[in-house]
Amino acid sequence: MLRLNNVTMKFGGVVAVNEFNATVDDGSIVGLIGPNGAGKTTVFNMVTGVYKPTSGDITYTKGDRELKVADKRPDQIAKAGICRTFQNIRLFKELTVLENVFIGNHLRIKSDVISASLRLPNYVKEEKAFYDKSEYLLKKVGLYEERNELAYSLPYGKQRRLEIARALATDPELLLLDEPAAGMNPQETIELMGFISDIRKEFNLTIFLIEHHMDVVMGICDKIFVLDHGVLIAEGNASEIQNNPRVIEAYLGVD
Amino acid sequence: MSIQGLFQHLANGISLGSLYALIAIGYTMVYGILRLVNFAHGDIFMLGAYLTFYGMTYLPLPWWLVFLLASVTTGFLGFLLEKLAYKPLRGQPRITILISAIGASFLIENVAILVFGGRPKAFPVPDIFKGVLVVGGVSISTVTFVIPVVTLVLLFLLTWWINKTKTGMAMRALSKEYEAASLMGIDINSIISITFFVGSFLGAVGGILWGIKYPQLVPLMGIIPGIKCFIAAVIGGIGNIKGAVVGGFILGLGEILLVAFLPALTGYRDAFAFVLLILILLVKPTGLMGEKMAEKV
Amino acid sequence: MLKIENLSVSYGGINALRGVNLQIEENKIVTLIGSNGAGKSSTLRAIMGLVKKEGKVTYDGEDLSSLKTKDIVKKGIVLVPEGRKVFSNLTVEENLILGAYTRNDKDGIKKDMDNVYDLFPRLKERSWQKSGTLSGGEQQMLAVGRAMMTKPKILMMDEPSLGLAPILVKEIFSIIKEIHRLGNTILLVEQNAKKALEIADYGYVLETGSLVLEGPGKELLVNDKVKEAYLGESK
Amino acid sequence: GCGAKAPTTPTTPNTPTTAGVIKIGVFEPLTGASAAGGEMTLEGIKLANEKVSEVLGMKVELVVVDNKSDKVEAANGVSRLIESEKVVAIIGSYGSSLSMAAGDIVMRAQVPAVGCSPTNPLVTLNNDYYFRVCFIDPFQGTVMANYAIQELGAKTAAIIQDVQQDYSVGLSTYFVKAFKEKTGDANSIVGTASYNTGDQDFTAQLTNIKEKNPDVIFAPGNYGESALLIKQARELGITTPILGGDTWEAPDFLEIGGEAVEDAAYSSHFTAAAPVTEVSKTFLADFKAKYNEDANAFAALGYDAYMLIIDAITRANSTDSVKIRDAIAATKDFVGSTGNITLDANGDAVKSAVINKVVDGKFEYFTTIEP
Amino acid sequence: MKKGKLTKYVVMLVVAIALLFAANLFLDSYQLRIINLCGIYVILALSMNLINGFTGLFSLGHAGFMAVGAYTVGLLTMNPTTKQMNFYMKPIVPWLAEVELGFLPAILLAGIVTAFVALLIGAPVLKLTDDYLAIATLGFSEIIRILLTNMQSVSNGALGLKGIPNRATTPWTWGLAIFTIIVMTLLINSSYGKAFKAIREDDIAARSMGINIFSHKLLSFVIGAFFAGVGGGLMGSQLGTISPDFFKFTYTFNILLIVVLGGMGSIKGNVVSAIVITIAMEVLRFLDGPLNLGFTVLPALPGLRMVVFSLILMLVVLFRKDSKISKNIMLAVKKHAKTK
Ligand SMILES: Nc1ncnc2c1ncn2[C@@H]1O[C@H](COP(=O)(O)OP(=O)(O)OP(=O)(O)O)[C@@H](O)[C@H]1O
Ligand SMILES: Nc1ncnc2c1ncn2[C@@H]1O[C@H](COP(=O)(O)OP(=O)(O)OP(=O)(O)O)[C@@H](O)[C@H]1O
Ligand SMILES: CC(C)C[C@H](N)C(=O)O
Ligand SMILES: [Mg+2]
Ligand SMILES: [Mg+2]
Repeated sequence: MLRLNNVTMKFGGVVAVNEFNATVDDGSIVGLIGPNGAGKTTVFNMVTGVYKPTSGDITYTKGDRELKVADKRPDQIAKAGICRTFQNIRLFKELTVLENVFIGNHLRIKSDVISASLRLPNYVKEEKAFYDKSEYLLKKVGLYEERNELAYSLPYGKQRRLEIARALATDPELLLLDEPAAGMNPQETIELMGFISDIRKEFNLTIFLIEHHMDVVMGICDKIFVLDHGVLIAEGNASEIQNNPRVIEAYLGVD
Repeated sequence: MSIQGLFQHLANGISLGSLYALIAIGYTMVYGILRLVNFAHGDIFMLGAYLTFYGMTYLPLPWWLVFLLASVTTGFLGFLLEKLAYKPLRGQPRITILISAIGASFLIENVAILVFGGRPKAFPVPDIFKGVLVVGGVSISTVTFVIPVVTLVLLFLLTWWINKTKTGMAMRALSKEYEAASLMGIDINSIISITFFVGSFLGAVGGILWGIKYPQLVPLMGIIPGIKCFIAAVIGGIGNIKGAVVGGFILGLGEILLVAFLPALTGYRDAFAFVLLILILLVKPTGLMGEKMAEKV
Repeated sequence: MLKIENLSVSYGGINALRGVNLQIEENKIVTLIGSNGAGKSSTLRAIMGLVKKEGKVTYDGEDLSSLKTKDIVKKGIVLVPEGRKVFSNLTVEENLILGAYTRNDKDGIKKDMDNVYDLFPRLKERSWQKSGTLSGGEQQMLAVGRAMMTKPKILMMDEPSLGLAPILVKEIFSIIKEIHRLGNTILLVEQNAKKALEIADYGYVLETGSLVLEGPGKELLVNDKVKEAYLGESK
Repeated sequence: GCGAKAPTTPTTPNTPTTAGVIKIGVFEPLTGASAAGGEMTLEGIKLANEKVSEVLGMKVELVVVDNKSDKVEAANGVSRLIESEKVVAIIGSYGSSLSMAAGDIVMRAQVPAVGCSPTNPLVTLNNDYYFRVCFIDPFQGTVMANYAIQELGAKTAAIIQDVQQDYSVGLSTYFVKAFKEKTGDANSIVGTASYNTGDQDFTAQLTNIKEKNPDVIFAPGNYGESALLIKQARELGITTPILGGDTWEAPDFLEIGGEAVEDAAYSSHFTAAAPVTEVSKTFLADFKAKYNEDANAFAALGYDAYMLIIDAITRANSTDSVKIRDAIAATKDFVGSTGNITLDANGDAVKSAVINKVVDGKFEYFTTIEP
Repeated sequence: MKKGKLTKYVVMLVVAIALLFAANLFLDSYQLRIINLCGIYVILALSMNLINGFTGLFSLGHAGFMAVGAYTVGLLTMNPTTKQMNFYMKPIVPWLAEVELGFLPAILLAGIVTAFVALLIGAPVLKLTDDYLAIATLGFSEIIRILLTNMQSVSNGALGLKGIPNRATTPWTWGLAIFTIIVMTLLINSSYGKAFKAIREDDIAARSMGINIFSHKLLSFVIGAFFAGVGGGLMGSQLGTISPDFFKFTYTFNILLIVVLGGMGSIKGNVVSAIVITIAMEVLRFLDGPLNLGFTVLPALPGLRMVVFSLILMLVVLFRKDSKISKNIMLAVKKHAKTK
């Protein structure tokens, strides 16, 4: 379970996130929405260690394991099972699609650099497992055909799927998706929703998701948080949020 | 150390520091704005000094006209340098451009050795810069007064130009987004040309003042000032003109005071520049005045 | 009137566009739709002279094919690029000033700047902020605002609603209509095909580098093929 | 020392490859900080080569490489002369550091080298293949210490040395030794400052020295740096006499130093104002005819080095580099333009020194000092 | 690695060794020197390529690493008498005075000492990025050089070391070069190598994928330094004479040049480019002497070689936009083969 407790993030004079409280329960899909500049991506950045919160604390508990996120580096957080995708796609552009996913496995490596360089048997075995898993994930997201292409040459939509595959390779328990449907047309968006539900089941994931496509958010989220100017203005399930006047005013607009 | 000695050291330090500052400004112009390590800047500086030498020797003109002419010509050479060595590589990885810059620097140096000869030349110092003023036992040469003044004037002019004019904004915009700049109708080529012209013009001004202070010209004379002033620019924060000036002063004063107070460490004088640089970067990874460009994730 | 004849673009060996013909009538909203990788962005970039192309682009009979980007801008054609491309180390205000780079009418610039700030109050609030640290949506607003500062005759937008909140998506479409009402021509690329076709006078559908369908916006909206492939309204 | 026999099992001493041509290598600084010295030396060598262009009936070909005033280039250049040009003997180089950088290489390859003006004792020490036609620094340092004490009445001195030049460091050491001995005062050296080749700003060191108020400053070093140093000293109001060594004899020293170097005094090997042998006179005349100016010490030494090698080849009557080496080592009373040259056990010439002084922007002969 | 590829590599290895054997037998000492230099530059280029090309660290400290390697080999292989002769200004520290090691241990120690220095430098400096990292590493390289200039009783100061025994024969230089090629290839294709590349491509994403950027950067830096030290050691032994000014930062640029022309991140390219550039530098030497143009003989113009070299260099960089020498040469060879 991920818990944000009174989390605040300031950039100079700008209070991007203000005393934010939220919990993401294991196994659920939780949405985070709000107007542009509300602080959603900043929340993700704090949960993954890219930014240190100005105040407040973030804890991740799984069983009897507890992780104080604010004290950890991004790589340690990823190792603990929290992984993400980026709003502005950040693939390893000049590497192949397969390499991108393979790298997602690296954090689980057990062999040291010397046995890897000398290709000792324990490493060879490990590497094979990494490749098998990567190829499986690529088939899963429908990019197996493109596995030897360079990441930058993929069109936008496929790049987003590759980011998800790469994140899945890290064996996450909690997956953060920042606007996964951006740049997709409505048809592709529908397919994406199916895909997200799918991987959640298969990999037993908890999902925390930012999206501006309301069909997605309302369609799959168990719970939704709404931020405006860094402040939590509403919290609840899809229908509660859709009918909340403050949310309509600040975010959804009237038709 | 006597009080006089101390003041003499301070005067020496300010004198050297302001010269570093002046050259660092020219460096930061091109380097900070276009994010291009113009390794040939030191050589441009050298060309400025040599052109002045030849002008003074062969042209029947007053010194200030020769200075101006030489600086403009050097500015033009900088403009050509960009056209020949950097423009064809625009959009290539920065390290490739760096290699081209190093190649250009090599080429200029070696052509200079061929054309100017490997032997040092004496810089013809106009009489008006020759005097020495003695104040309370502290000797200060005339250039020592001139350099800081020139430095400060340039500092204000350039700061205004870069921050307040449209050309200046375009220069700063360019460094990352060539494409978007052209989408605003900005003529990238001419903006870059202007930047190089002005940067090289400043390089020449530095070269001339350096020549007046240290009147020995050799084709490789630009290397050390080049690297020192690059350091000064980095200490101050890349791309920040005020920072370059501050960095220059810190470096110059620091070097002199190191020798003054710890003469046993004279041999480490050049290392001092780097040690200072590294210490400053470890505390402030983007230099004293450089702002951290937090990357939005 | 902007006329594109037989436009082709290739990257390395890949043909991204093969002989596309478009016609953008004066004071009309024209939209270009298609799935990921169909070549929409490539079309716009080719018109602006940002990629190597074959084919002919004419504007009011004048050949633009061999002009440089900056000169095309001076003719009054402007693009809001995909991926925003704001000048990240400049402030919001400086970005807007550079939008007006080719203009010299001080008063007009001032007026348009106020105009942009009215449309996007968030930008006004953050006029001092380095644009690189803006949120995704804020950058998108800036990109649109910056293009408006150019005072274009033809405004081309590559997915201007990308990453905007629903309320702003509605807003952006009314802004487009507003710009259009003021006498400008608009070429719009959108994933949000439904909204785009609703406001468009005319639409083109692009598939793997070729035009497969065209017609008035309203007609395309009810076209079965379009509905199925782009509007997510499979029967 | 050179008296020792050359190794009996030579690897492959060089012998000429092209019939009818014998190659002599020259490595001198033609660019960089010592370029002036290299050029002056080369002028003398070329003149000599024109005068005597054949030996043992073969044409003598000079192969010149530029060592760029850089030790590593010096080592590279000499390797190339030996390995790819197959020269039988080598002349060079101006600058002790440059010569020493090549020392090991000539010894290993068993090709003799004759230095024209490198004065540091270590150039020839323990090297059977290195010789020189000039005096060495212990002598030069003593000469200048004597001059400081006797002519200038100095009781205290300060040293400013270039720590990157064996020459500067060595000569300073010998000066200090002699100065202390002669004044009988172990504390007579009141200050020592250092700098690096290529430095341009010496104000901090000079300000420190000024505080010590010495009677004389000894500052041997490259002519460029030295001229700047003297200039800055005068600007700082230091009026103390400043002395140096043989490197200062270069027109560049006068040009760069301008009025500031007036009265600067240094020791040298030879001056046109005081010819010492018959050869001096013909050399001076020939030089004037060819270059239309008076020869200086380095040209004269270059001339002598070449002639000495030719003489050795004739005596050896062989083009085998080891034999030539033995002949050079045996040189006795060879009459050169700079004096009579007899090589001692180390391969050094024992000769007189002259002291020159800058007067009215020119070098002027002051006196000659016998060893 | 696939079977077919493996056989291909083994065949290449055998051919290379055979060629080197032939070279050792038939070439004269000067030509062999160049062959050895090529091998040394291969090592140096690959070591820099690991740091700059694969890991994307803008590091300009190579000359410093080489200096450490060269001095280590020099001080460990010279015999006590030679050392005593060298250190005439100030005697050598006692713990170095008497050691005299064989070549292999000396070379290995050169690598290890250099790697250790890199560890010390890297720990603070690798927190910097980009140009700031570049200038800081360049700074450390200069500091190393200045330390060597001033620590007289260890390094003999500016006077340098003379008479380092030349043990860097072809089997050594090329043996180590081939070893470096093999290790680099394996490393780069391993999971660690891919993590290095990920850091180069996007460090923020790499971090978020659980890669400890700092320790991986340090790893790459230290491994690169190890090989730079080995290369420097070979270089010192080959030169016989070293002094601090040989290791000026301009030297780093020579290697960087090989790396960029060979293609950042291309092992094959770097090997080819190291060989081509080393040979080109030597071949162009004729330009410094008098030029016989057939109809007239131009007097010697010292410096012309460097002019021509820098001109060629510029032209290559400018006109081969993705100037991968190896790629172009291989293309040319293929074309040639086809026309035949
Ligand atoms: N590094 C930073 N420096 C300064 N301000 C920042 C920084 N990062 C974010 N901000 C500001 O914090 C606020 C929140 O940004 P954030 O990216 O979290 O918004 P968001 O909710 O993700 O918006 P969007 O939907 O547009 O992506 C914005 O106003 C932004 O300008
Ligand atoms: N720089 C490039 N190098 C190689 N291929 C490219 C490049 N840019 C685009 N492509 C390819 O060209 C084709 C058309 O791309 P384009 O960006 O025009 O599509 P689009 O319709 O705008 O797609 P999207 O909706 O994802 O923005 C795609 O297959 C894409 O992969
Ligand atoms: C060549 C000389 C003038 C310099 C000095 N005698 C030296 O040995 O370095
Ligand atoms: Mg966001
Ligand atoms: Mg697109």
